[in-house]
Amino acid sequence: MRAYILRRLAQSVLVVWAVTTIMFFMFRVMPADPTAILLERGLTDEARQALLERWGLTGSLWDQYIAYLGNLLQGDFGASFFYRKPVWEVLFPLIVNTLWIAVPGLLLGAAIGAAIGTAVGWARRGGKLERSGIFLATVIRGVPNFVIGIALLTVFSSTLGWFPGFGMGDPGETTGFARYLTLDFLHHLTLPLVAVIIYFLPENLLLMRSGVVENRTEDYIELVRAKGVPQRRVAWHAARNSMLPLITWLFPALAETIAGIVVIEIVFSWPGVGRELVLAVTRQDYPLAQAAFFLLAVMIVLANLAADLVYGKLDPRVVYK
Amino acid sequence: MTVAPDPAPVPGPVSSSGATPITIRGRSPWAAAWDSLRLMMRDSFALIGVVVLSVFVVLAVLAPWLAPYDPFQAMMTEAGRLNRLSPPTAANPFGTTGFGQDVLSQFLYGFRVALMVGLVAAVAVGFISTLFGVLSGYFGGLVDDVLMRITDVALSIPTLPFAIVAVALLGPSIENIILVITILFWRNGARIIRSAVLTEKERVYVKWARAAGASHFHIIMRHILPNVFRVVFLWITMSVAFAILTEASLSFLGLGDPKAISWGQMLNTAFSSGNLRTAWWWVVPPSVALVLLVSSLYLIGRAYEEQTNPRLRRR
Amino acid sequence: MTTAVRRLAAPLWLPAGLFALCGSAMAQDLGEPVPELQIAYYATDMGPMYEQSARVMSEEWAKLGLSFQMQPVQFSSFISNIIVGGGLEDMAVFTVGADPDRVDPTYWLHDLGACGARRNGAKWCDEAYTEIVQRQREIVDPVERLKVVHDAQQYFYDTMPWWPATNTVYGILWNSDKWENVTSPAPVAAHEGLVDPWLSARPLTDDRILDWAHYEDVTTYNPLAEEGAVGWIRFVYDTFAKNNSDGDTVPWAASAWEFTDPQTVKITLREGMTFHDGEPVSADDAVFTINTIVELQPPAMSSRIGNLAGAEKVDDLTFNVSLKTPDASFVTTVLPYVFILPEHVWADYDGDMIARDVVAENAVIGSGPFKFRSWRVNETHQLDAFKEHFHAPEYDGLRRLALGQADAIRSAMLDGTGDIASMVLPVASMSDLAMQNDHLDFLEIPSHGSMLVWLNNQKAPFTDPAFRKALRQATSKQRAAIEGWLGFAVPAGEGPVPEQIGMWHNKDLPEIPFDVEAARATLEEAGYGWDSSGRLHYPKK
Amino acid sequence: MSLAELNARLAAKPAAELRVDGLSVTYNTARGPFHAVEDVGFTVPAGTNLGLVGESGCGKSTVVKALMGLLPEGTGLTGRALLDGDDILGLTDDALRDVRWNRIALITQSAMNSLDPVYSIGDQIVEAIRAHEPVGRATAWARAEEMFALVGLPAARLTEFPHMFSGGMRQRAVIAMALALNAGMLLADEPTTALDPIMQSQIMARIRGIHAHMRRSMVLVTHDIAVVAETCETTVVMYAGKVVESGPTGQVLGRPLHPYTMGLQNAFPRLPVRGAPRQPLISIPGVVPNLASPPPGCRFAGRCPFAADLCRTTPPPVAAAGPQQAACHFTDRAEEFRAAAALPETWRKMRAAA
Repeated sequence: MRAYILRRLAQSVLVVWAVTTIMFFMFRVMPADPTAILLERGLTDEARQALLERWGLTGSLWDQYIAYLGNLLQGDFGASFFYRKPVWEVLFPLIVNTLWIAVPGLLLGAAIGAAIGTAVGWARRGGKLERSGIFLATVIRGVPNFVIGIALLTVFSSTLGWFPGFGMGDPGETTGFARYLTLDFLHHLTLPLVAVIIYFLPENLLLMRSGVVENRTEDYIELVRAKGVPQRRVAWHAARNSMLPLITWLFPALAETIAGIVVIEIVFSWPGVGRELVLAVTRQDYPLAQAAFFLLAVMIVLANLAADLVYGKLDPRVVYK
Repeated sequence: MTVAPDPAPVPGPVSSSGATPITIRGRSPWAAAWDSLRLMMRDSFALIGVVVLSVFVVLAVLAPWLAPYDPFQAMMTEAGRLNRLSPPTAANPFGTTGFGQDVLSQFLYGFRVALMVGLVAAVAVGFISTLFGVLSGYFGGLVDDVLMRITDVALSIPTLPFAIVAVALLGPSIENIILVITILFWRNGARIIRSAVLTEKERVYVKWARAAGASHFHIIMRHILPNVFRVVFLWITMSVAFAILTEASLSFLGLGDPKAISWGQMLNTAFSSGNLRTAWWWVVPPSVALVLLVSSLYLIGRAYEEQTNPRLRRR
Repeated sequence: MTTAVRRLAAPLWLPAGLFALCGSAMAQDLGEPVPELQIAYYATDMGPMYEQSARVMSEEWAKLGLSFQMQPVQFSSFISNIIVGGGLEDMAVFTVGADPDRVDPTYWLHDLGACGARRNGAKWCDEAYTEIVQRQREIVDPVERLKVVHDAQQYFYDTMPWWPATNTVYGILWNSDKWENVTSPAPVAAHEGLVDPWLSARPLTDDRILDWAHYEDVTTYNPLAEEGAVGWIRFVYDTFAKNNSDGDTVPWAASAWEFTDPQTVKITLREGMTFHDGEPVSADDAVFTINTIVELQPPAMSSRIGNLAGAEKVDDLTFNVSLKTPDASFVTTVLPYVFILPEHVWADYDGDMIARDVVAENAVIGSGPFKFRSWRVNETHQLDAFKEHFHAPEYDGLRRLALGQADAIRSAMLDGTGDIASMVLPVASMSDLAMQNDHLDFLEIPSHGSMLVWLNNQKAPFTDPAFRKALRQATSKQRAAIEGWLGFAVPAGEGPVPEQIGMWHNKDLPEIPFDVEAARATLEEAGYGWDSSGRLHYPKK
Repeated sequence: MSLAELNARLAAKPAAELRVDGLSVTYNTARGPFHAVEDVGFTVPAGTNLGLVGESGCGKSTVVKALMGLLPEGTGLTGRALLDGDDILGLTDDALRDVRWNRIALITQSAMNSLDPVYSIGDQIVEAIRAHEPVGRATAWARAEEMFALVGLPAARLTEFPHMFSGGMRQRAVIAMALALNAGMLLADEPTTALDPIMQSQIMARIRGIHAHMRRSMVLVTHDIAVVAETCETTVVMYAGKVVESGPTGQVLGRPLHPYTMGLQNAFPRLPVRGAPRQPLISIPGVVPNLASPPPGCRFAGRCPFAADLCRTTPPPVAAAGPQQAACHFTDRAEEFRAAAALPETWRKMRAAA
């Protein structure tokens, strides 16, 4: 078990290194110029050179890369070109903000999706519930996340006025963790969270439904039925066994689902990592964009690792070696 | 992580549709493709998808003739002012944008972009995924190792952020968007197709064919490919949907091709000009079209999914 | 609209065939056809106006028998490749912003037009003109300088290497139920950051904090690291002067200045100013700041401080600034830009001053009308009113909401979270909002921001003055303003210097009306002609 | 409720009597109705064992599923199954809850896959007990331990998961589960099929031992007539969805009336009788007819070496000879058939004809 985790950690480090390297070279090889805005305002050549030096963009690509990796190993992501301060200081609060919608959104989306998926999978084959469940889930799955956001904003913010239309809280000064405990924060959290849930839900639902349909004809389900336990309990056995593929799917799919969160952050003006990444890219703020990307990749890798471990908890047949 | 070997006997190969008996000669990939297509169409949801998709293709082809105006042309009022944000009228059945352009015309041209992105991405992703999936699944060895290492890394790359970075750096254009989509999605496809090939190549008839001295090419074309077609089709359908969604998302974020009008871009223009919540006639058509298109692809994909998984099929 | 044009692929010069019928020249008398021309413009990351404008203007130019290839370029590439990098292929349509220091004519005449000037992307080089525009900068006598500036415009007008098409109209949207007097231009001119809520705003309710709905975050509170002359940071750090809407530079932290010789300016500070920590502002602080800047040469500040040689204290409130070369634009570009750092906070700092994280170190100390209070990254900034300031606001504080996108800004203005918004929303949208909502008022603010039409002056056909003139005549500034800018731009005046910067603009340049017929006549006179398909050909050699 | 109380309560349950009458099951498939079981009837007197034998696909398991209410939705079901007088066919799920496991328990066919892989075996037994008896987990667990002891498994292994058990152990665990509520009627659906022969006889011995000890009624479904001979008082032989012969085991297996039963006997090795010639193993040639379109006459006619034209056109009546009954037109010639059936040539001829 221990050896297994260590080996998987080592693998994860390799993967993160590879992703970091790809990102580094992408940013360096591409033509965009981070000094462009200053150039338009009349930056002189010497000053530009000084600036590039300050930003660590002079010297051979290889030297830059080595320096970058060295700094990274010491936990130094460099300084943001735009904010002129360490990237970590900029990103840390934003990560927390992103996790606030990502984690509950993912968990609730998976849980609700799994619950409905079980019901749909357990329903009569070809029956109304099954068919409408599948149809609706497939259609909702096809709704782009920004359309979900737009629809929620239009209905619940502009028209009904139940929820605020943007941001994470009314401008105020509660700082630190305390602000996350206010009603105002919850009020702002609702719509983006619902959007994330709706985004995750259908895929989980369909997956769970497939699993339940596959499992419901298994012999052990028959035996459970024969035991005379309540129907819900029988369905639970099918669901419990279908969770395994769900978990294996759910975590790797994070790579795709982080994407959904980026767009939702933008639509709802949620100050998170994804939104900052998009802004940083448009400003040619390499260090910030690279670090944001790095963090997203690390999140995915860790989630994969977590998935393996959770899988072991859920499926007694799994042995780590 | 490994699953402890189950002492239960390994279940025999799941018989395929049963319609075509498998002989040592195998069957033509085209016939297999056709079979799979027919089987998919038997699913009523998939049929809805196919119908919607066909309508969309027709609209895309006819867009230049159907569109009443040039999509970029500014509508003027009689007083010589720009006819901005006009709700639907006889002259502009879908109203006008915040820039006085005809929404209907833009909407119609949007079909072309969406379907072009989908089509090119499908061909590119489908071809590359199948190529690598089959090669790595069938031959194994170095190709397989390299592919698996690449996908390990690639699966940890957050897709949209990567697309945002890549398109922003390469410059926003349809070509670059398709390139990035291809880079992003071939890996999943290759992995899925590879595992299907791995199952296929263990089949008895493949072993017979090999024992009978059939060439690798023959075996791949006549035995492997026809039997993984459902997986390939499933993956192609899904990647068309992903491609369209990715293009829409990128365009919505302002990274769309400025030379072409896509639905994502229409929404972005409405969004960035602050008209999102008022100009419903500008927002609803592209949103609905996107939802219809992607959903119908998913409906088709679902039918293939049921096909590829015999345990999901109704008995 | 014919089907042919509706199809995007159809070349834009087809309609010109109609004109060709009346053209007299026969194909055999003609030279080579004029090749397809590329028009580069700001891609939609800068808004859709450029694409729209480029499109409508090229529709008119196409009537001369030309065809165009539209080439959207992202902002950063546009700057580094075309404006600075000399990579202009044929033509470009883009905007230069209404920066406060662009109130000085040097930018328009010299920076965008002189031989070898860094931002002369149109690659026009005229020795005589360059000599004039360099000289005007060194004339410290305003009257004499004005004359030379006007002459230079005449010279430019006659040669027509490029021209402005429109001047941008900005706007400001505010909550008139809660605030009044927010748009009063005095004492700060529109040019001093069109985005700045005015200091003289008065609250009408108990909410005494002015919330500014903004797009993005502030970059830093360290002025040495910041380029933004229009930035938020100038609320915290006073500058010596401000530019007003007439193009005049008026006193702010400095009560007076004079050129004691062409290379020395004597500056007197306002009496009784203090920093936010209570220390008095003295000439020592100003001298320390200027000498520090000269010594460090902060890269972000390079465009404005290059000509500074140093400063010397005269008495507690007076000091001399010496310049490397005589520089009349010092008053308009440097005085409203350079700030005063508190010597007692900065003198002992051993680290890299430019990289100093002043927020983390609690060192955001200036003498401006607001003092720093808090910063949530990419979310909110809060400043408190500094009541001891000579122009302290009548309200208690200022908040900047970084909302990131137009829809959120709009909804912040509607639900009352935001009190004021400006360039962050398209002007047309602001105007719409004010019309639809009683609690919102809107005011247009004309600016000297200009959309320019650039030509590659080193490449045919743009090397030919007649061709440039014809293009100029066929330039529909009106359509660009209405269709490209939705009416929130005005057709630009003649000559390179915008009329919005007041006296520096030469009003005597005769207007060239939009007239495609006249443009075709100009071309024909110069020997150009059209073939049967209506395509323009060079004169026969 | 304490364990002692629970045990006492369960021990008080009497053995049940089962009377099945006219049971027919029709699966609705994409290719039309499939008559898996037609007009099956038999009686299990309380405290006795009944053997249900036949080739695979003859409908034995369908009968079990019908009795447990495990047929897929939409399956056509007619007839009656009176468990101590109550009809248990076609009950709703809720009504079935009370019957299942409480009064009629199941030992499944493939114990290999019939345990949920993600729960410990103890939990699965406890689940069954607690679904019917108002006892705490601890009591239920203690009962499960007793059941484990009964089938010869160490109680400590209750906490283990199915994949950690061997096939024989799993089968025993399933038996333990079936006994957990001391239901009056046990349905054992091919309990030994997936096991090796040594394990098979061990398990069967165990079942017999338990039967002797607990005196439950049991329907033992198997294709192994040797097992039936050893275990069951009554035997019912099914072929292609129908009962072809039934009666006391000794009579049915000793003097079969139906050619199919005779063939079945040939297909199983018998213990050699000292001195007598070794009986050859003879299999019945041909396959079971497709029940989607069954032949009009006797369903065995196609494979019967004695079939006449009558057999191919008219379904045979049920002829009774005392307690023994057979569905054959020619039960009167049974003696003659039995002699012929013992000869391999009789069947070989059939094969050649086929």
